[in-house]
Amino acid sequence: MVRLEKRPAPSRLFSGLTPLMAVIATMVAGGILFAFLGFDPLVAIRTIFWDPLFDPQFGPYSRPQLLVKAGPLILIATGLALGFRAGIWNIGAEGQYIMGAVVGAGVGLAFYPSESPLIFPLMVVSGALGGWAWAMIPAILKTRFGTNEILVSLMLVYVAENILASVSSGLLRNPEGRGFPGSRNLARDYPAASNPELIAGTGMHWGVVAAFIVVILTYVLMTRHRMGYSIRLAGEAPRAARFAGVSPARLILFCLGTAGALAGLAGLFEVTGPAGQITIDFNTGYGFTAIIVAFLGRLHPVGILLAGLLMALTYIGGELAQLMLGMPAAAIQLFQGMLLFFLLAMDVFANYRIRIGNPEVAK
Amino acid sequence: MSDAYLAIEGLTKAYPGVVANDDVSFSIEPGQVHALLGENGAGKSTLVKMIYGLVKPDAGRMTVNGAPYEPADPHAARAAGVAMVFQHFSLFDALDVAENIALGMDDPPPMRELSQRITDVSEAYGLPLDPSRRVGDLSAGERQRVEIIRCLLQNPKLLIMDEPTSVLTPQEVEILFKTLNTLAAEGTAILYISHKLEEIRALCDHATVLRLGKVVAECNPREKTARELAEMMVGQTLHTPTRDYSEPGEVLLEVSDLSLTPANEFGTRLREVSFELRAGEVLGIAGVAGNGQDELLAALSGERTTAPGTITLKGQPIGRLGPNARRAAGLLAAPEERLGHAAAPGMSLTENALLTGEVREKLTSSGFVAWQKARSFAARVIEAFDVRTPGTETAAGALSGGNLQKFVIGREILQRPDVFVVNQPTWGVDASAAAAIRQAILDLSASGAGVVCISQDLDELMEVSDRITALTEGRLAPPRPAKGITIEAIGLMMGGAHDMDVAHPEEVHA
Amino acid sequence: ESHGGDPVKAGFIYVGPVGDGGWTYEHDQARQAVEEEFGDAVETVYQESVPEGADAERAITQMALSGADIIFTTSFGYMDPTIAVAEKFPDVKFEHATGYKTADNVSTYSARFYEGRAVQGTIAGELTESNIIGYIGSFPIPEVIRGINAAYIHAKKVNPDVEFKIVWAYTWFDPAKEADAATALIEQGADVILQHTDSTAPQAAAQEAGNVYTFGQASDMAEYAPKPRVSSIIDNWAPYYIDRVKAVMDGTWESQSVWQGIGDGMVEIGEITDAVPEDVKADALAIKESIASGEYHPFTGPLNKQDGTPWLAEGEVADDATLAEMLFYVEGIEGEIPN
Amino acid sequence: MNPILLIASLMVASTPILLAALGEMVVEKSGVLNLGVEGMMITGAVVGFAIGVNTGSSSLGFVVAALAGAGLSMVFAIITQLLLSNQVATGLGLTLFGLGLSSLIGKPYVGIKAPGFAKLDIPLLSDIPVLGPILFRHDPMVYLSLLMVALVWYLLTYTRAGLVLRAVGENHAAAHALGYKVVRVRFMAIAFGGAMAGLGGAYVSLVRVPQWVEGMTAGAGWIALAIVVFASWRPWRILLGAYLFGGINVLQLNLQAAGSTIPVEYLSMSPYLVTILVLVIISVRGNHGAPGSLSRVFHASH
Ligand SMILES: Nc1ncnc2c1ncn2[C@@H]1O[C@H](COP(=O)(O)OP(=O)(O)OP(=O)(O)O)[C@@H](O)[C@H]1O
Ligand SMILES: Nc1ncnc2c1ncn2[C@@H]1O[C@H](COP(=O)(O)OP(=O)(O)OP(=O)(O)O)[C@@H](O)[C@H]1O
Ligand SMILES: [Mg+2]
Ligand SMILES: [Mg+2]
Repeated sequence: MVRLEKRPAPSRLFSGLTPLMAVIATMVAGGILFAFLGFDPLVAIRTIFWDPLFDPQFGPYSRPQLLVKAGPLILIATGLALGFRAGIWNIGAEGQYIMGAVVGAGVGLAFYPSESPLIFPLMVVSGALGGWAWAMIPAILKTRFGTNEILVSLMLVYVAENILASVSSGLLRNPEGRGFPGSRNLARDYPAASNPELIAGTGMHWGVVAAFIVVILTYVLMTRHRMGYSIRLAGEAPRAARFAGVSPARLILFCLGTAGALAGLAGLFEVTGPAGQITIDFNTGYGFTAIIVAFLGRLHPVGILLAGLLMALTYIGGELAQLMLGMPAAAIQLFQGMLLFFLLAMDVFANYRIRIGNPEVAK
Repeated sequence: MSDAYLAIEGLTKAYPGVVANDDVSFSIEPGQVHALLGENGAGKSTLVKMIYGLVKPDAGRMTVNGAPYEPADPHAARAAGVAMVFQHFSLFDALDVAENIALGMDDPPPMRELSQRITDVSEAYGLPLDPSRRVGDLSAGERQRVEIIRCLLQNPKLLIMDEPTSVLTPQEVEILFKTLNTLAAEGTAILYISHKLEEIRALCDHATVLRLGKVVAECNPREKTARELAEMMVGQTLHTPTRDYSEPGEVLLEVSDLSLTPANEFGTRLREVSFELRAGEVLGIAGVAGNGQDELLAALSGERTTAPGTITLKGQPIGRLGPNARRAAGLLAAPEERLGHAAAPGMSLTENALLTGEVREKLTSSGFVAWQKARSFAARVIEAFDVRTPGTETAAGALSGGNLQKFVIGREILQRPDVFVVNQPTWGVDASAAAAIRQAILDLSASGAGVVCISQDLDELMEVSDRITALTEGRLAPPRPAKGITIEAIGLMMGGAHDMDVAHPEEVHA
Repeated sequence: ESHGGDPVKAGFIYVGPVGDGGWTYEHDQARQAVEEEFGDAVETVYQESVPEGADAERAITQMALSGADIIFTTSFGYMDPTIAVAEKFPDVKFEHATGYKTADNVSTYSARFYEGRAVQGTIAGELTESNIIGYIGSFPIPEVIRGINAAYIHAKKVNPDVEFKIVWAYTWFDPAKEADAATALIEQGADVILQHTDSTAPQAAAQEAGNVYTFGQASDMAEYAPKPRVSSIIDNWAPYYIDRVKAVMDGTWESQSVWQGIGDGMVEIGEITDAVPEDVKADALAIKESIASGEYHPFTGPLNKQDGTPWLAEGEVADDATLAEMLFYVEGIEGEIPN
Repeated sequence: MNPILLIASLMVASTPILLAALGEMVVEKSGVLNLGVEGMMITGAVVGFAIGVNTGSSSLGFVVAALAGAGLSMVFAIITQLLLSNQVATGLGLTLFGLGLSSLIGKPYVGIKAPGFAKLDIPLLSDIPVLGPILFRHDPMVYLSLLMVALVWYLLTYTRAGLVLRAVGENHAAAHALGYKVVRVRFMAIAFGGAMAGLGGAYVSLVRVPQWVEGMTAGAGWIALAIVVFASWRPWRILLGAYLFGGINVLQLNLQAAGSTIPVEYLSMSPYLVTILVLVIISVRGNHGAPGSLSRVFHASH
């Protein structure tokens, strides 16, 4: 019989080792899946995990793209993790991301074709505010009426999607876009509003920079600042937090607000950079993927950084596998699901010892 | 030994890093009331969990009526006639009394019939219960009754009780003992765990003493003094608190007409509570849990705020202030529930030191935590209050109850409060730790602070208090000098309104 | 330049999964037709479910890096990314569907679906007995509005009493919602339903309701023939794709901007089933022929805008620029375009 | 606007989320949060459709879809209950996994028509004016979903199995101390939730649409999760929530079709806004009732 025995403290060795074990297990299981679908498993695995980083043809382009793809995920996930740590369940980051992009882009477009260097900073602030305001709706409903934030934040995603569709074929539509839905291209056609690559070939745009800064700031917040302490305390023992003088309402407002602002920032950086414009389908599920990233990173800023990069690797590697091997997108999705399962399942080794065999039972 | 109901031979159970039970042997005869004694962490709960089929022994054997007994799970234990009242309640707040009881039975009758039986049995044993009430709405004493009735309905041959009396009034204890004696007389064996040695002496006819998982003594507790029993458990001589009565000084804390609606539907309303507390004085507040103690502590600690004038500290109205502002002003508190209220179980002792020490110990500067200072504050608490733990980075939840309680009390006392409010300072704590905590309270008051000590343990109150009062259904009786007061008198104060009837529902919901 | 022994590599970027049974499915059918046509002389690659926006530029770039000679980007939202990548890969040819930005190595192509709508409108106007025609719109964009107008004009022509009821689903693809939309229209009295969303859910709803007619959209939806599906508009990209790949092989590829309709075979009218009376079928085929031959334009005056202001004078034909940006209803359609 | 037809069509429109939400409610009542509803639904949709097409029997399709949903949920159960992983992340992973799996399975079934699924036209009853069309002219799954609401309600409220389930979800440590097999109960609840999600998905592919298209559940699983919260974990409120949500969706489309003057953007947001609004009203009256052990890891030390 196999039994689990809780370790007094999580094993450091296994905390480091389990992600590695999970990746290897996923390679084996994924290899079997790919072989079953008629692909050479070794080639498939190499294409997903190796080529984006080291292939001479793709590597130089894909490596910086990892940052581009991971940036918004990390930005959103760090914000979400604050709330999750405190037991506040914002699962509507997708909506906050949309609203950040819409508000930020809207403010920028209102000044078109200004060349003022203040435009972009102004848009950044409005993007953060847009996401923040959208997150304040569940926050205020929760503090005022005790309404469950899970439902409200989720429903607001759909509302935000409707607003996005509406503004991209209405209010923010490019007047020179021949009636097609979608705003002006901020990245190409509106220099003052664009979020450019900062160092050519690195993939570094302001969003990536912001992600790294936010990781560092939240790390400091969580480990050094009393607000981070309050957050952890509230998640760990809500009554103790009140006893320590932490106001639950203020915490809800802070966590939801910060998460919303960061998601809004992510949306703004995307719309001014990689995506370039507001369109009906501008949002691509970053807000939901970020929840996975947050938990994969064990709600820890540094963990989230690594998890975000790993997720980005599987996305880009998956794209290459589609492109080079003709693998269906669905197989990649399945593979990502498997990777997640293994990462989560292997965690058990960090927190528990596996004991095999029954100890002598009294006879 | 052949007439033993349950015989245990060589039971051993190891947890990582600790042998909880080491070659434990003893037996219990039908009709015997058998005490299991030991310090916090001595292995009492582990032992009874093995008997109840919840924990598998690593080695050793058990027999029931001479036949091998290896319960695979509690169902098997119940089938063999074993019933258990848990140290930490095993109740479901969202379910009603009848449902909770049905869950503890393997073959419950239909609900309607069960409700009838609950009413019958509970009345027969003098422990009235309304089967249709939600357990979350019940007082601690009533919750205890649910656990006991659950056992009684199964006509057990062996009844295990792990610290059952810590939440009962003296009257309730009396009734419980009567019940247990009746059961014993009917031939039920009873295995009884408690830290209250006087109770053990009154109730039990046999005792097994555990120390660090080993049986160190067996005796008839009636033939020993409480002190002797305690020394057997600890393995060394015990120090009793000393005190010198001094004249109380000026008024530090004044509470006038404090009323408070409970924060949740399960709470008790405070009704016009008034008292004053002087420097150098310990005011003892007796009463059964669930009579407003939590609310009173919350109102004093600042977790709940009230009109400014209802609470005055050294002449300053502080009713509006939150916990940290009150700490800054000199009022500190230690709530009853250690895990999750006074301390966060998953966090280290350093982090728990920060929990209340932030303001007075200046553990933060401009919002940032000075972890080094927090760590050394935690270390000072550990040192000064003899908290047994590997170090400041140990999680609070990994400490035994007694040690954590010493940490919690020490954390407040080392901050040199002007007024200290403590709720159930020694709840479930073993004798030596309890003695240390009481001594600390006395020392604090001797140094000129005022202490409000809320406790259900009347012996404790008599030991530490200068004046005593009682809290009943949210009302506070006028305090009386502690010198010369009798347990009966306090019992009357708290029982004034409190008979053994079920509290009227509309009052609970009020 | 010619491609000697090396096969030409043609890449396709799809917005949906190839199994969507509609838009992307038809593009992938055309890709397969290219493979069939050229055999070993061509290699095709594709990437499906590429979101418009941030991911598109990367997908197109990676495809170019992988050595594609020609890349078809098959959704409007890929316009700016296509242009951006094209700047970086001047030797690769790009074909962007439904957009309007071209470059030396970027062509655009689009289909005049409204021609098909004119045929549908004719059939619908004659078939309806309640004189209520339901229309499921996706998003209020020129493409969809053009279709509504074309259908309305021709329905009205054969049946002056006809009335359009329009439901905006705000999705290209949500079968359950499309089913609800169809049901709602039927409940409002519609007995013919036109759709500009891609799933067959409306067909099923119509079948269930009984005497309701529908038309296939994007694909033929022949499984619902002969009734409720009485005809369809099919996106047939194969001839164009074959043509353009051939041009790359021959070294004759040049940037262009085409908008092709029934006449070029890009828009096909699916079989008109026997559920349609012979005379109606004849009328429909006649209008189809006259559009195909270029003799008739579905937007020919006199036509007024919804508010009554004149748009096209007698005999005047709408110009492509106006059509491309059409964001107004023609006279007679009720309701407002959202926004 | 004909209210009779409206009610009749909202019943059909709401059935998938009703089934899935009811299953998820049972899962959550046992103290487990499975966010993989969408993944299980879509898997049920494709498997039900494939079986339906291959055997010509929609009923068999439903049965196998339920099994498939339950089977997939076992992956979640093993990882969260035996390997003690985080439930939120695992559930999201399950959705990803289910979406991928379903489109792989579904490749050969694109563009094929579903076998029919006969409606019960209960003679006499279905002819009753007003009530007849509303109540007695649906397919069997609509009735089954209603029956399941009643059944779940009855089981949870009046039976021992339901009591144990609630106890496990309320306080798993206490349930364990009393000898209940927390993990086993949760496995069964998760399997039930999976089966119901599978049924809900199959209803979309076999009845609502009916066809297989990738991603066809289009977020219904998320709505089902929201309905559970909305319903404060009570069976009849699940029915209310699902019918309210489905009803407003149907109503707004009808209003559009009827040429209402309310701007379309507002109409299409209305199902979400009304759901929030109703929840706010409910929560002002103070009714929550999330199971006490919801989404907490249970590990019994022996
Ligand atoms: N599940 C467990 N895992 C690991 N260690 C345990 C576990 N349960 C108990 N222990 C350890 O076993 C020892 C005995 O614990 P036990 O609960 O039996 O003590 P106790 O005598 O009941 O104490 P108390 O008076 O505080 O109730 C302690 O050192 C405790 O830390
Ligand atoms: N699962 C566990 N793992 C590790 N230690 C445990 C576990 N369960 C209990 N313990 C430890 O066992 C000891 C005794 O625990 P128990 O639950 O009997 O009560 P306690 O915390 O000592 O409370 P009290 O002092 O009120 O009796 C404590 O040290 C506790 O930390
Ligand atoms: Mg114990
Ligand atoms: Mg204990």
